[in-house]
Amino acid sequence: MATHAAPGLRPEYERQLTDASDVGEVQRPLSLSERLWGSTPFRRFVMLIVLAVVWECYARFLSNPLLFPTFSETLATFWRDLVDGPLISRTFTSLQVLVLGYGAGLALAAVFTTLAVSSRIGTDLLSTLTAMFNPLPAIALLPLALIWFGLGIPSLVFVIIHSVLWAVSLNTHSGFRSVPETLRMSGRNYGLSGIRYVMLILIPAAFPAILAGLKIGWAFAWRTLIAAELVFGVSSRSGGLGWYIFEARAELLTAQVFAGLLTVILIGLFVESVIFRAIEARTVQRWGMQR
Amino acid sequence: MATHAAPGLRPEYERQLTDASDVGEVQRPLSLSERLWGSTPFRRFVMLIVLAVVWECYARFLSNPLLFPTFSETLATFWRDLVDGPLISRTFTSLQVLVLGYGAGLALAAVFTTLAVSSRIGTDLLSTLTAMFNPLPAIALLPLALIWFGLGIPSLVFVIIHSVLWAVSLNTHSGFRSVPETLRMSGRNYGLSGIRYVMLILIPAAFPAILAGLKIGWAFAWRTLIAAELVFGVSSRSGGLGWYIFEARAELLTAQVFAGLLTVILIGLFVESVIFRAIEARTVQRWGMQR
Amino acid sequence: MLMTEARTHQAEAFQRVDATPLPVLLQVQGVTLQYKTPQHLVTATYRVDFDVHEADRFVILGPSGCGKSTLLKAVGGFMNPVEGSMRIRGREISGPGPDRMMVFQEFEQLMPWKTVLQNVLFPMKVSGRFKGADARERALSALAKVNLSKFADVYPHMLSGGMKMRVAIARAMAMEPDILLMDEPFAALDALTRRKMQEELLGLWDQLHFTVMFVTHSIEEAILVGSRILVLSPHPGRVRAELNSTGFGHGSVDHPDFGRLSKRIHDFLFEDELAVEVRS
Amino acid sequence: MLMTEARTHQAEAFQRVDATPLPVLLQVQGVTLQYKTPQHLVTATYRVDFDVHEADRFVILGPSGCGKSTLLKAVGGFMNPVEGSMRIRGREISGPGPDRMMVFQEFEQLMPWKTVLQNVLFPMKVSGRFKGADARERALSALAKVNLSKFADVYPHMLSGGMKMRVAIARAMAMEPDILLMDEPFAALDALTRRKMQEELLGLWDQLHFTVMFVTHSIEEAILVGSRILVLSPHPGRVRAELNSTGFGHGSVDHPDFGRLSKRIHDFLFEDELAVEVRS
Amino acid sequence: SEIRAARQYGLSSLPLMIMEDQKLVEQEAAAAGIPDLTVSWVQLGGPGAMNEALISGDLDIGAAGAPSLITLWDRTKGSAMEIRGIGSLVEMPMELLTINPSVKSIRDFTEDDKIAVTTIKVSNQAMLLQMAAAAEFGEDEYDRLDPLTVSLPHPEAMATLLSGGGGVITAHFSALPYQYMQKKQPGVHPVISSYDILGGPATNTAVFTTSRFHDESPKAYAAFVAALEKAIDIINADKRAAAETYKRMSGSSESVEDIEAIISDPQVTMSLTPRQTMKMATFMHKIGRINNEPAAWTDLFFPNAAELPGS
Ligand SMILES: Nc1ncnc2c1ncn2[C@@H]1O[C@H](COP(=O)(O)OP(=O)(O)OP(=O)(O)O)[C@@H](O)[C@H]1O
Ligand SMILES: Nc1ncnc2c1ncn2[C@@H]1O[C@H](COP(=O)(O)OP(=O)(O)OP(=O)(O)O)[C@@H](O)[C@H]1O
Ligand SMILES: [Mg+2]
Ligand SMILES: [Mg+2]
Repeated sequence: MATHAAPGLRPEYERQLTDASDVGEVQRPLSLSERLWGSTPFRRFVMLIVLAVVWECYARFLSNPLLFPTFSETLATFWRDLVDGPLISRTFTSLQVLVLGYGAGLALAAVFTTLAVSSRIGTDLLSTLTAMFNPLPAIALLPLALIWFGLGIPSLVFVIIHSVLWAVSLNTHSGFRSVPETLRMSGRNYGLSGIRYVMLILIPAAFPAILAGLKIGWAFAWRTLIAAELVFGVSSRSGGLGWYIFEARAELLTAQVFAGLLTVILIGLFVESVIFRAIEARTVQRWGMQR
Repeated sequence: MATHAAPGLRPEYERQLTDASDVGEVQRPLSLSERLWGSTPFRRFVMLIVLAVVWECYARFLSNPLLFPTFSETLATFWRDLVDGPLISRTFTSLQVLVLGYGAGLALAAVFTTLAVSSRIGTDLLSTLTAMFNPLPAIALLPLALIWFGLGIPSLVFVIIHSVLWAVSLNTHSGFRSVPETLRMSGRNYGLSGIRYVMLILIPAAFPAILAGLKIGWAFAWRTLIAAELVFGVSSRSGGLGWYIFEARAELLTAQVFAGLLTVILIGLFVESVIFRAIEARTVQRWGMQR
Repeated sequence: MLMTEARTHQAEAFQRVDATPLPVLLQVQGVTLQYKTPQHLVTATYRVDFDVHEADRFVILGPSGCGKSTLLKAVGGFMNPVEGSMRIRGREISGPGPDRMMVFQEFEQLMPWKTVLQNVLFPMKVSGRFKGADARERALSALAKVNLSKFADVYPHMLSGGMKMRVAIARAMAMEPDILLMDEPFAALDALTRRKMQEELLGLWDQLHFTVMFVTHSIEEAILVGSRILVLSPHPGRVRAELNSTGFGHGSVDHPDFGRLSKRIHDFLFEDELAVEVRS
Repeated sequence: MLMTEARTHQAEAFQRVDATPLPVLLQVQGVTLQYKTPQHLVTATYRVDFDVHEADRFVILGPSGCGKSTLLKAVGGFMNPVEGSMRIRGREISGPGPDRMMVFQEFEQLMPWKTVLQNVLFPMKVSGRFKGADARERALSALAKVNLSKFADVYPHMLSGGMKMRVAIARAMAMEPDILLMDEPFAALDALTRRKMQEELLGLWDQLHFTVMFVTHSIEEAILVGSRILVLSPHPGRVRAELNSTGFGHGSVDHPDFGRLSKRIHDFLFEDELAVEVRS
Repeated sequence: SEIRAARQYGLSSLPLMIMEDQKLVEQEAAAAGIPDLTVSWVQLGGPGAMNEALISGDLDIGAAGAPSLITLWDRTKGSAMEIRGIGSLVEMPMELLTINPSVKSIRDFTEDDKIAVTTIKVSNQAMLLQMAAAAEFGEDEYDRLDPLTVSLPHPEAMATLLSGGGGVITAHFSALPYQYMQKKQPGVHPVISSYDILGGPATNTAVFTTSRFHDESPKAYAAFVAALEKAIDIINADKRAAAETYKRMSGSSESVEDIEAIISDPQVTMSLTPRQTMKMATFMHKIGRINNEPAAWTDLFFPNAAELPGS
């Protein structure tokens, strides 16, 4: 056998414990810029400013206001239509339909995914239906929508459901299937099954995936709504943001078109940075399920 | 102290080990119906038959072929246009554009999410841009598409990217953020960082979420393509499935419209049950990350 | 104090070694458990049979990968044997239920979306076994026993490995199930905490005489905690021996009986290894 | 055979207790580690300092939740101290790297998308330390040492808890890092396997004299594996004592020195408890 | 009872807007003895859903371009839902405009030109271009210009043309009110107009319904026709007031003067009389877009229109 060295010996020692019962937060000082840069709202704000400046500059460079107005012009139009124009009431109309369709879509997605995790035939049904219907554009649903609901809001809700349902179901089901086996077993150990098992174990455990699905569903509900308002019609006095944009387009009021889109963008930012952000902070981040 | 009983004693025993080195699969016999029912393709097949029968019956009940043709009529039209009609070339045109847009969307999503996990400003950028642009309908991109690409395939690809990019990025990023801390630390322990860290650790670890995103992106790429072919893209020389459907619709050839939609459905089923299913079987299922 | 109580228990148990066995609670006969994956077929245990009587502290001992966890999962109702039968009180086990509370080997058995206290409360509430203030009180006292009262309101991701296991143990014990299934529950605990938990378990057993199936890989722990020890062979797990171990406590570690039993078990477990050593 | 080798090592080590210490590899000074969450602030360790010399087998011992894992993570470069400094070879630790291979306490440290063999190969390849056939050979031999050759081609989800830990150990050891950081690596292993792994580790150390930091909660294991033992206080972890333990092997468990050291450590750890017992 | 009627966006729906605004149908119905008749008006962005809604029976009355009516009639001929016209709504010219100075007639278009139409092949404009090509190059060559066409909605097409085409298009088959603005721009000149192609003023938009509605609710039908006539009279009597109504109801940003100028254009006529519809139908049959050839233009309309001096 080869010779080998043992680590050298050094004196042993013993210490009395210092009291550490009231250690507060130990802070290293941060510079102002570090502190500012550490704040998400600030970083977002800077980013939005940068985007607005880029828009303004690019639009000025193009100088084709009929196709691409400047940011300032858009903002002015937005403000005008917000204060004494139809923007608020139009947005409100759209939001109502949207929330209705979104809510119904989520409810249906819940039913579908519960079926899918409860039985093998349910799984097959969900994956088959999703594969079949998800790629179909809204116009494909037109005939059925007309037969079942006629023109108007119910049909709008129907196509919004179509755009929300599959995306949310897909993500939710994929999230369910990724729940770690040990956690599943814990849940079933307590005698949970069926709907309670889904509600109390699977949904919270798959919440990051569900949240991503909710975000995607929300965005696609908007997209669909704006396009579908034109196809499915609105009763002639009311009309949502889709009509607002369509009318402005028809009259070549490009700044107004962009004001409509800006509204969509602002709502998107609000929903993301207030609603979804708050949900995330209270759930997945607090639970340590997502960084 | 209260008195208490100890469990009663019973004789100890010791056994010689039986040889178990060549235990094969121990099978309980299954009845034929159990075996059939256990096969996913069979269950799917039954389900498709049922759906087709429901379609046929409902259409006959409605008996309004201009609005909702029967399944048999649709199938006949489908076959006719497949064998000596334009269906194959139309489908091929659409598929080309689709694959191009989907691929480009995925590539961009990869860039975005890599940025997003590499830096805090990247995270903000991704979440802000997604919140802003994801809800915008394709027509909102029309002006920019016209300016940048004119009409035709590049514009189509552009809107398909728009429908794929955000959905896939959202899901991928959410998946990345859900990767367990221990796994992350293992990866970084080997000195991985930046793009290698993303490729070698995050992407496989978040694969279930990414797959769900890919499925959603694929479906929405189809939807967008079919709707967008009318608005952008078609010069009368070429024209894909979207155009095939629209033309038939404008001419009130409803069976042909449904034949077009049937094509979309069949492609969707194929992609789901052959391509995505194979990917799942080789990845997340094999790895035990998803049941 | 609990420690003294545990010692008394051991002393009394010594006097009662001649007690007649209680009725059989769990009957496992010729059970083969297999995992099937598209590429592999793994036989975890092969034709295992044993009886667990009521109020047994039944320990399963065997080398890593021999199928201990699998066996426990099958008793828990999470796996069906491909051969043989498992009956609890005469009824075939058909699925999981709160009469058989499990402590799993993995740390991630806590619900990340519930605080430590909520985690302990959760099974009591959903199974309807305990409600309202009663449940809360039980949960708090269970947490106190595992020394985690301070952490009642934090989320599991903020706990260390050992603390997570302690929560899982508190949760299972608070339920007072017919049979408690514990898969290496104390493996992640330091010597002191581990000893306290062992005494806690025995103390609780003294009060309630519940049945417990306990997987461990420490021979000492097996003898201390168990009243009956099942020794399994290496993979695939087969029964090698079943031994009695009533009447040992922390005080009797130095007792010659303890040493003798320990040596016997040691030999069962290490026999292959010893053979190799002799040969080499 | 390895076992005999390990015993020889212990014998020789006894003769060399007077060797001069090797240079300091890792210097930890006044390190406070904290977790900040929006609701809570947890101080894991408070002003800890110690030195790890080259070729030390440095054991960290302390009650559950006292911050052992946190300390190891900080050395691994995954956490920054809020106070104090940690230097490796004089350089401040700034991030993780393959010079410090970690074995984590959690089972899920294996990459589920790689087979057992690929998992072992992975760090060798991505760090560029070993390549091609050489890497493969090393990986296979590491797997043989942890007795998992048969399982080289299965995916981690098909392994038992103990087997997962063994893969993680094989992976880390095969890398032959400057310093090996092991967080309760043997806790999930049965007595036999555990003993084999301990001997394996010591055998490897005999050949390579790498430095290892080892968290354990078994006093026996600490004395067997360690050359120097750091005893931490309960939460928040502070240094209680640092002791030598060179020269013990499995053969010396009955040695009076072993018993004496064991008793000393026991007293450090249990002092609060003892106080309580005396009072009650 | 209730009549469900749809209209599209734009000036061509002006008579229908007047009817809605002044509740003319309700008044006529009350006069005819059905006091509880109400009309619910739906606004649509395009003709697509209108066709299907009519066929599904969800809609009673629709309004779209003459070719749409002809197609609908052809497809539903003989069924309970057979669709025929009630009458014309407006006549207005549509002009093919270009910014390519070398194009004087459609013969001058080359491979490098791109002509924007709302939808290639199927839209009103696309068909007019085919008719023009048939006249210019011969019957069999009707689709000679098709390869040059691209689909682009009017607003974008106008914007693109006004900003120099951007390499996207060089010509646009336009419509009112876009062509008004476009023609004001220097460099934009007309090539041909729909009136040239069809040989005189022609129906641009027609109103139509199903024979089921016509047969089952004759009184409501009559009330609707009477109200339509009245609306047209109202417009023709006071164009300024009509323009004001339009501005108020559509929320349009154009000035009342501009609107009035358009509806006062001598080429723009509000009238129930269908014109040049037979020519279109014959052409559509010839190129195979419809299977049935109407024997006379009156086949396309209900009897009330047959009394008018149509064509
Ligand atoms: N992610 C976290 N967020 C907040 N607090 C944490 C987190 N991880 C650990 N802690 C807290 O830090 C302290 C030390 O945890 P650590 O994991 O280092 O303990 P440990 O000594 O390894 O214990 P064990 O032996 O049980 O594994 C504990 O009190 C724990 O509650
Ligand atoms: N999900 C699975 N799929 C396939 N094989 C599995 C699975 N889980 C466990 N096995 C195999 O079954 C055997 C027994 O595993 P089990 O987890 O029961 O071991 P164990 O006795 O609990 O070991 P440990 O003490 O290491 O936890 C092992 O050989 C393992 O490889
Ligand atoms: Mg196990
Ligand atoms: Mg730890």
